[in-house]
Amino acid sequence: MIGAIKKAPLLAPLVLVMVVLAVSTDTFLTRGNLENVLVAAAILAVPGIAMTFCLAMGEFDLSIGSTVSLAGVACCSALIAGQPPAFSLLLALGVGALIGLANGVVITKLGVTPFIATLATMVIVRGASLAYTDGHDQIVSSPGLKYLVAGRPLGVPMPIVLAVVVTALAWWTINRTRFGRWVCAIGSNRDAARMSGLPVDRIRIAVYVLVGLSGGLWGLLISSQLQKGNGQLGLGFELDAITVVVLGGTALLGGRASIVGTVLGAVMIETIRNGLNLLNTPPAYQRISVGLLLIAALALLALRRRERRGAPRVLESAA
Amino acid sequence: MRTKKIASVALLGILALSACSDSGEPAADQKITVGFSVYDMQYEFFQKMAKGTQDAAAAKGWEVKLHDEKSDENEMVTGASALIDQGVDLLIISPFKPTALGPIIAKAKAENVPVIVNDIGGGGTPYDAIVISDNAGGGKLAAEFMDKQIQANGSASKNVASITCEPSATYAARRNAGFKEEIEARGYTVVAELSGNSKAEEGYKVMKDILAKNPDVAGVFSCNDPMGVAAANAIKDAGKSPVTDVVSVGFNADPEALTAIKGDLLAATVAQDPAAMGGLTVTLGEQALNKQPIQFSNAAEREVFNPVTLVDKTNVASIG
Amino acid sequence: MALLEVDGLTVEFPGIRALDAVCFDIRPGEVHALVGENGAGKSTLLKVLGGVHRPSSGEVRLAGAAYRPRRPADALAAGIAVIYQEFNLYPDLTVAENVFSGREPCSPVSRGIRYAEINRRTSELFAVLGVGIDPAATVGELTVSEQQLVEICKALSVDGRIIVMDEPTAALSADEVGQLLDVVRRLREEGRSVVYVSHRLDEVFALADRVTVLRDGRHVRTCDIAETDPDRLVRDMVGRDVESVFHRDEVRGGDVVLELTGVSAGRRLRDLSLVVRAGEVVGVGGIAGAGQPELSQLIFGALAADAGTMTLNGAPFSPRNPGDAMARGIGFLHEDRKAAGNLPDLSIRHNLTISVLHRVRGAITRLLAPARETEVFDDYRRRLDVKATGPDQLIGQLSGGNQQKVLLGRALAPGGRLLLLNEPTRGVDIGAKAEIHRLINQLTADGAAVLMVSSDLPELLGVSDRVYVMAGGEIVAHLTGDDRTEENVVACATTGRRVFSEELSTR
Amino acid sequence: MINAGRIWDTWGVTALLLLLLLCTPVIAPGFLDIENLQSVLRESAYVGIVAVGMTFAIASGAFDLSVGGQLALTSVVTLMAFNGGGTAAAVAAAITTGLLCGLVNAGLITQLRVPPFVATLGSLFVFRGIAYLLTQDGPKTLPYEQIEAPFAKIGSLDVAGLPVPFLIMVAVFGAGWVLLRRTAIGRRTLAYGSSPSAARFCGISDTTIRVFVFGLVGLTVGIAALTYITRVWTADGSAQDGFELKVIAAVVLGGTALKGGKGTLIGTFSAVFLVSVLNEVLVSRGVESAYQRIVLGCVLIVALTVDGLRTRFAAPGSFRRASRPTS
Repeated sequence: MIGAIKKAPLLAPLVLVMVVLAVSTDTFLTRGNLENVLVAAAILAVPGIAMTFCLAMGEFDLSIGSTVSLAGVACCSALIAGQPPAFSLLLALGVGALIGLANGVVITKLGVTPFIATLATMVIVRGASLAYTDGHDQIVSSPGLKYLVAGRPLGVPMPIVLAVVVTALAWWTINRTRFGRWVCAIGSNRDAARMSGLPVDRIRIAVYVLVGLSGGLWGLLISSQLQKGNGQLGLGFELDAITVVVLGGTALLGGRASIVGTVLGAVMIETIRNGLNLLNTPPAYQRISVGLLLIAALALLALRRRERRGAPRVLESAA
Repeated sequence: MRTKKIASVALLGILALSACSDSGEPAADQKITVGFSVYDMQYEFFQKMAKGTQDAAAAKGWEVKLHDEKSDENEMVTGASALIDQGVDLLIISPFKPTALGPIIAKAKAENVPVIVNDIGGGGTPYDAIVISDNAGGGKLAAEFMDKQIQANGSASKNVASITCEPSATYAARRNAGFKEEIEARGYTVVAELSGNSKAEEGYKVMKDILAKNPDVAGVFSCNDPMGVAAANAIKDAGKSPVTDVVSVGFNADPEALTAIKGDLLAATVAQDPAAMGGLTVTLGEQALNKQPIQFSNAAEREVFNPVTLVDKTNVASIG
Repeated sequence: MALLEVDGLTVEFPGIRALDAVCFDIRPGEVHALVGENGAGKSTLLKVLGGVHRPSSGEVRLAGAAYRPRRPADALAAGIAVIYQEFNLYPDLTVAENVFSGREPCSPVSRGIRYAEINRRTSELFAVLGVGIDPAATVGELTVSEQQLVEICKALSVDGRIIVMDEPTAALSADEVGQLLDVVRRLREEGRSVVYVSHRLDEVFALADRVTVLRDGRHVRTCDIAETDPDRLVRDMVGRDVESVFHRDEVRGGDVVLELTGVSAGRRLRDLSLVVRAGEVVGVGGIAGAGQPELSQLIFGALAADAGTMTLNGAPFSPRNPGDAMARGIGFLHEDRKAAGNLPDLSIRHNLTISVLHRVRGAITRLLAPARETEVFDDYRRRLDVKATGPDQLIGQLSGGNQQKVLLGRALAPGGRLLLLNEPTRGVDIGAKAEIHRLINQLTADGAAVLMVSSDLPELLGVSDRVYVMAGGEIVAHLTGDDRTEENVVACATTGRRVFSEELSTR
Repeated sequence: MINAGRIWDTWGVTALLLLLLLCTPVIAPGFLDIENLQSVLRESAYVGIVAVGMTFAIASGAFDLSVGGQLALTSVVTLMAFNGGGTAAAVAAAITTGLLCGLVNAGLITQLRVPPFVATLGSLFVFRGIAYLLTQDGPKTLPYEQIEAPFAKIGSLDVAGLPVPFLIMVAVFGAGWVLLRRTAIGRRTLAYGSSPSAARFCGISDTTIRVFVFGLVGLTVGIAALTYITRVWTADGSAQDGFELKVIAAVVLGGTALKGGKGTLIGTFSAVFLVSVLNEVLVSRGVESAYQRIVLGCVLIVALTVDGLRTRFAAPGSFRRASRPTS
């Protein structure tokens, strides 16, 4: 029990926030509302988990928000063109993976710092999405696409099912498989990883592809909710995804990844957002509280780590 | 170290030199040039507005210089000022931030260039005229329609909600204010007034939260169509109808809203006519150029209204 | 029949020829020492063997067949395991994960790594080495010597026929060195070949079967260890005669510069009392982790004392940070040049003047004056005989010895009467080592006081006038005069014996 | 080889900028009009000013993600101060607010021991949030009646043909250059960015550097806010969304490495104008905004690729940190 709390330091504050909301509103604990929160958290957690891999490796990807847009546009355009839903979904994921591949290749083969490379792809992909749609909505009405958010296999909303599966897979991958350990190894000591013969470049590319894929999935989920795709979707999503991971503590670890932390981070952010909406609070407070939460959570974590070992290892730059 | 200094001086020199080699001849040709600075060409609404403006100007044989503000106030001031610098005879602007009109108007006044504002105004600046969709009036129309539709649905609830844009969007605030005033006058309570930051994604989430908080909510007004259609999608995903259960009204009459209305996915939207607005600005601009008096709808604010209409299932076929 | 033959190997980098037609061979089951000064090309040779660098010309044959590794993984696959001076470990991963990194056995179905298997195999390998390290422990929490053993274990796990060790004892204390030598002997008994690179000739003579000397990228000679002696080897390495015996001038005990009375810092330093006088070198010895660097850091203000008093030149002294200590004229040399000494992006001039920026400012503008900086730098460059192409060279471009001299210059520049030197000659070649010792002599002759932490026993005893020995954060011995023997230091550091000569013993 | 590398670090972007400028008469006639050049110099000023502070931050091995929030908040507060107390109050408010924001960041980093990345990500939300709170009733504006106030002139005035915001920016760059190259604290910042642990043993205090660097970022934001709001006359919580990326991109494009230890203000200066000139050229060619983005992104990648390839292939010989000297 104590071990669990130590591994997931967000748990206690999360429970606290939930208790406060349960007391201060009469609707927070209703089934519908909790489901809302969890579905929203699930949608945020999936890309957050992919981003966890990236941050565990000591890098991050700013292009995911644009990927959301382009993937959504790809899927919806394909549907409009009369392609079957299955193909359209795969196309969106393919677009995401391709963007990730481009990121990975530019970073590893051309030696551009991840920050700039993904910033550039962010701009380029957004541009591509806008150029392709020419600012028009790609409106669809597709039950197949809708199933991604509205489907309820075994009575559980589909995003939650997806998130649970992804979480389990990611946890297993990062903690128990070679690929996951290699990702952490690179984050822990890149030079050593090269020296001991790990295929560092391939792993890095794979991680960016993973983030791209998750961006594609995120775009599908958003397009599924809104039944459209356009060049404006996903603006600023990169910050959301990174925030979740940072909140989950992975950024402080460097070379370790906390999948559970990321998931809790997503739940935390969505709980606060939902709570403030239930309390009819202006959006300004929402930003402030997320910011304060980030700082507080990480300050606590840093403090605890400082007590345990010497200086905290810190992700100061993604160079 | 020294070479760096020299080179940076040289760089400045080049910039300064090239600045001096100015062509600076006055625009002496007869043809009238109109500068049109537009909010953001990524949006269909403004694409239509630009088209309307260009068509009207072309009909008069004028030349149009288009500038895209790209939703950035710095770009707006820079680009619009640049249009004045390029010697346009008339400036038409649909400002990204109406509060940032000040420096542009000041510059235009200094150069004697009349300014016609399109769509969003305010900021207390002495532009020659502004063409506005009646945002507050549109909000009132939405409230009227919502009241009627709720009664037609036979709903007993007097609770409605509104989804607003970010606080900086003055036009949206006016829509919301108009809606709120009218709907409250009709005996309803606005139980939730939350911001979706103009974004569809957030509109969807906010609507879900509203439904969880007030399951009995009978109607929702969204200050733009992306959020309106997103909210309607959220209502549908929650197993309710956006027409007969929670009356959803948007604003703008974007194509997605019209499509949604046709498919019973949205109850109504408020139509503005951006192309007509664009045309109107050109007419007003000509009057200003010729120093003719302008017929204001609201002379105190130098406003010329372009009417808005409510679009629901009954008249959707005739729009757009 | 040689297991590995290096023939006419040349490695060129832009502007430098790091290796020039070097020949070299390794027989099965031998320990082959590779010696040479810094810059002689030893590490380059190792990196060619390890598949990091590719030769410009020449050939390497492994068991008769051409060996051309294109990347580190090829070397491992061929059974050549190189343990570099900078460890290639992942501090956040477990010992077993580190050992099997890149070669983890995993389940074909779940793709999960077989942790039971790698932990077991790691334990078995450690058993071969005669040590007990928990395979599930996180590497970052191990001591340096344990990390060294993890590296060796990694080499064993690939079943390395040839294990190459680059300065494996650089960071180890005396008893850990002994342990490591035993491990190397055990590897030889198993029939493996070991290439052993070290600056410490005593280790070379204790261990090696044959020795190869490199100088300036060229092969000087290879011979059986029995055919040579330390003096001869030093001559081969340096190309000239070098005093291999430390020569210390006669000392006159001056005024007390630094005095510590009952100083403690948490659990790491307990109840320390010591005195350092002007004109003397006071050595601090002990096994690694006994608190010697911490002691110097405490005096330098980098570690807070929570009990006791310090005086400097008779005045109370309680530095809150290194800046305070520097303002009082204390110079400090860190034991880890790479991690806490060099400022890699700065030129050597800026590396040196960083400790005296207040002295290189213009009189009126209070801005840094490049001319004055160059003046200060040139002064130290002359005094320390730093070999560099110019003041704007990056510090990383110098050899280890010259880097150390720049850092010494940085420590001297505050111009104080007290120098805290941690491992002043670690990773420095023999020539530079002698120069640094000469410099210490000269400084003390001018009246400076030196507190020197060293894990190099000959240096500790040869250079110091008095020696304090630490164990478990306490001072357990104070050796002067004839009590300064290796035996005394080792015994006090490891067995709990306490020897207090002269004044401290009569306290 | 090595020298070529170092020269590229500092001068590569400047060379690109000059190349672009030389091409403008052909690819964008009219670009060299005096008004247009003035406009380019004027509009980039606020980005350039903050880029000076950011260059210090990145040279110290950290970056400040909160500058967008700081700019929004500072602008809002400055306008409130101006409307309440006139020019002097506005200038004082801008500088104080910016500085305070920076010190809050420094406090979070040094006192709560939150890494800069996280601290400034958090404070980005907080600063923007406060700016939103202050503008819940609508954006703060510079009233049109104040058109003749000296304050309102800052953004539009020219001196000797050069726009005042640009002159301020040049002054800030000059001061920044002196600070970085000719003062102890600047040198210490570079030392700290190069190796924090080594810097510590050179008597450089972690707290001092953080307070200096983040305070400086705040200060530059304060100055930038003055030129910014006197240009656009309005501010609210959403002002300059994504500003942080713009600024960091300019600094990195200029040749300052994200890992710290190096900083080139000349590169930063050129990079700021490279981006705005390119933007201007694309606009004048009538390139749609969607395609403008694509071109800008590609230029970013290409510019950084040259650097990336150089370090990559120069690795064995040049003694960069990646490959240590061999013994």
